Amino acid sequence: MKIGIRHRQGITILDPKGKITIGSGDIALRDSVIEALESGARKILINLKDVSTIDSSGIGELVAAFTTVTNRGGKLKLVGLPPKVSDILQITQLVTVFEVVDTEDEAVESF
Amino acid sequence: MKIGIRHRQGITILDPKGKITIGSGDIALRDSVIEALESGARKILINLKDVSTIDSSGIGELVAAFTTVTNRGGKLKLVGLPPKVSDILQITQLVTVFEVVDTEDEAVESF
Amino acid sequence: MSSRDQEVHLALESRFENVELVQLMLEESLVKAECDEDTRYWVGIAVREAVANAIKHGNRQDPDKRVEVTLAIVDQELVIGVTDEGEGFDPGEVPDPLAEENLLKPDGRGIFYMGKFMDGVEYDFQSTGGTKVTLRKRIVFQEAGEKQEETR
Amino acid sequence: MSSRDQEVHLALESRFENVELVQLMLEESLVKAECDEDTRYWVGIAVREAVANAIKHGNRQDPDKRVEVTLAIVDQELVIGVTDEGEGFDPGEVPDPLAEENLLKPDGRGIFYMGKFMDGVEYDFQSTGGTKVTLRKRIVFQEAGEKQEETR
Ligand SMILES: Nc1ncnc2c1ncn2[C@@H]1O[C@H](COP(=O)(O)OP(=O)(O)O)[C@@H](O)[C@H]1O
Ligand SMILES: Nc1ncnc2c1ncn2[C@@H]1O[C@H](COP(=O)(O)OP(=O)(O)O)[C@@H](O)[C@H]1O
Repeated sequence: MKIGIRHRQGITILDPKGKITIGSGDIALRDSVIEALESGARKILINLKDVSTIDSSGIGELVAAFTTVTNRGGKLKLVGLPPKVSDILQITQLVTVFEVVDTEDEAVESF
Repeated sequence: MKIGIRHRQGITILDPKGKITIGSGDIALRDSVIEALESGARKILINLKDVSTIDSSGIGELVAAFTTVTNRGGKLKLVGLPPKVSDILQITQLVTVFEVVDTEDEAVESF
Repeated sequence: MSSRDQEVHLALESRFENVELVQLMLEESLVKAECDEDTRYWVGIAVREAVANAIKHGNRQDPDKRVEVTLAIVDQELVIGVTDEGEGFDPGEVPDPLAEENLLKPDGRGIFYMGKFMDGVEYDFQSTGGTKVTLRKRIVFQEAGEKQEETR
Repeated sequence: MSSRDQEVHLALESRFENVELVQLMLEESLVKAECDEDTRYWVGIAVREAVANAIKHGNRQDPDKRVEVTLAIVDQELVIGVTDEGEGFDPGEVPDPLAEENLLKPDGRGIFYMGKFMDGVEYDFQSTGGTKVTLRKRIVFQEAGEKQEETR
């Protein structure tokens, strides 16, 4: 798994690609969220559009990222959910926890 | 495995695609050679350019095709050998048996 | 026995990369069985969870312990068995991941996903130690007509 | 034990489609071991021949008989074992496919290919019947530099 990092109007955007699954991708996601926080980012947007598969470990990392960012006074939002990733968040009732936005533009305005 | 059939200046050209391997492709190749012979073809060219893998069963089918076509007074030639298919014919010293030509044009002229 | 029936056994080392191997075999078997894409996807997630649990909680990533996977398609039912050499656990004690107080926990969703995506999830504990989980799913075969539907 | 070491066991029904499964696992394992593409290709052919022989000559496609495949990478050597439940044969009696009189025979090239593409091919016959063939190949790992070379 590769995670790209972009910056846009004060927002740090993470672009994970491929699988966020146990042993590959889950740790990478955690690391890049921590890195972003340490370099001072407080508005973090994860764009999931290129994520093909996410398992419970990957979901767990999203939840952990949410908690960490919130605890540090930041905000974490999700955008670009592929239908199956959206389904899997829905099933575990995490759509209520995460702030999920429809487009990057919307995210940029809403932070 | 799929085998296309074309006709060009009195020559029947077979275009197998994919794997000619045991249980898939080997029988298909045999069938299309027999079919070509039965519909009167005597100049048969097999273009192997889209064949990714050939195993000993596939090689066996090529040899059987060669024998059958020759026995019925026809000619069988091969063209478009990918490097690895060429290697595998070479290793079993079958390049001496088959007439292998470099291009379809050359084949058309040489029949 | 229908021509779609299949059975495959796998014995794997306790490493997370091997989740990919199982997924690969499963995908190949389900494609061969003409199972539709959505089912393949969700069953794939459930099987990932089962194998990941066997490696992580069962064998605790001990390279000397094996995970055994049996993959069978019999009479249109997919049956997957995943066995580890761990110490077992009490499935009745596993907390509900949908409970308010668990919603923000980073783990505890694997078995829940298995239950959601499969028709049946059954735990057996061997007398010699070790956990076996059996996942079941009726397979919807794609008919020629349905396939066309999809590509429309 | 290097991090490239791996071991996988497979038990398969005697159907030719399962040659593809073995090939798939092999490819996955060799890619993970960073084996170069040419080696992967030729080892793939050799393993196909071994599994095909086990299904065809060993188990005679009897669906109740299994083919067992062990795939291990240890100290940069790939070792593949293919075991069937057949009656065995005498490898010394297998005719040379390069002999003039055999050149136009449609079969008899499988074991020859195995020998060409692998470093070692060894037959063992179990006392209970059944043939085990062990294929060995030293693996050339691709280094980062070589990979760049390839994409140039
Ligand atoms: N194969 C297993 N062996 C031992 N314990 C297991 C096994 N599978 C699951 N468990 C136990 O059940 C709990 C819940 O598993 P699961 O729902 O998959 O969530 P998670 O793996 O994220 O903890 C695990 O934390 C573990 O204690
Ligand atoms: N696993 C096996 N069990 C029994 N006989 C075998 C086995 N493998 C090979 N043989 C015998 O060795 C012969 C040569 O095998 P091979 O070189 O692979 O060519 P082919 O399979 O085309 O005949 C076979 O025809 C068969 O008689």
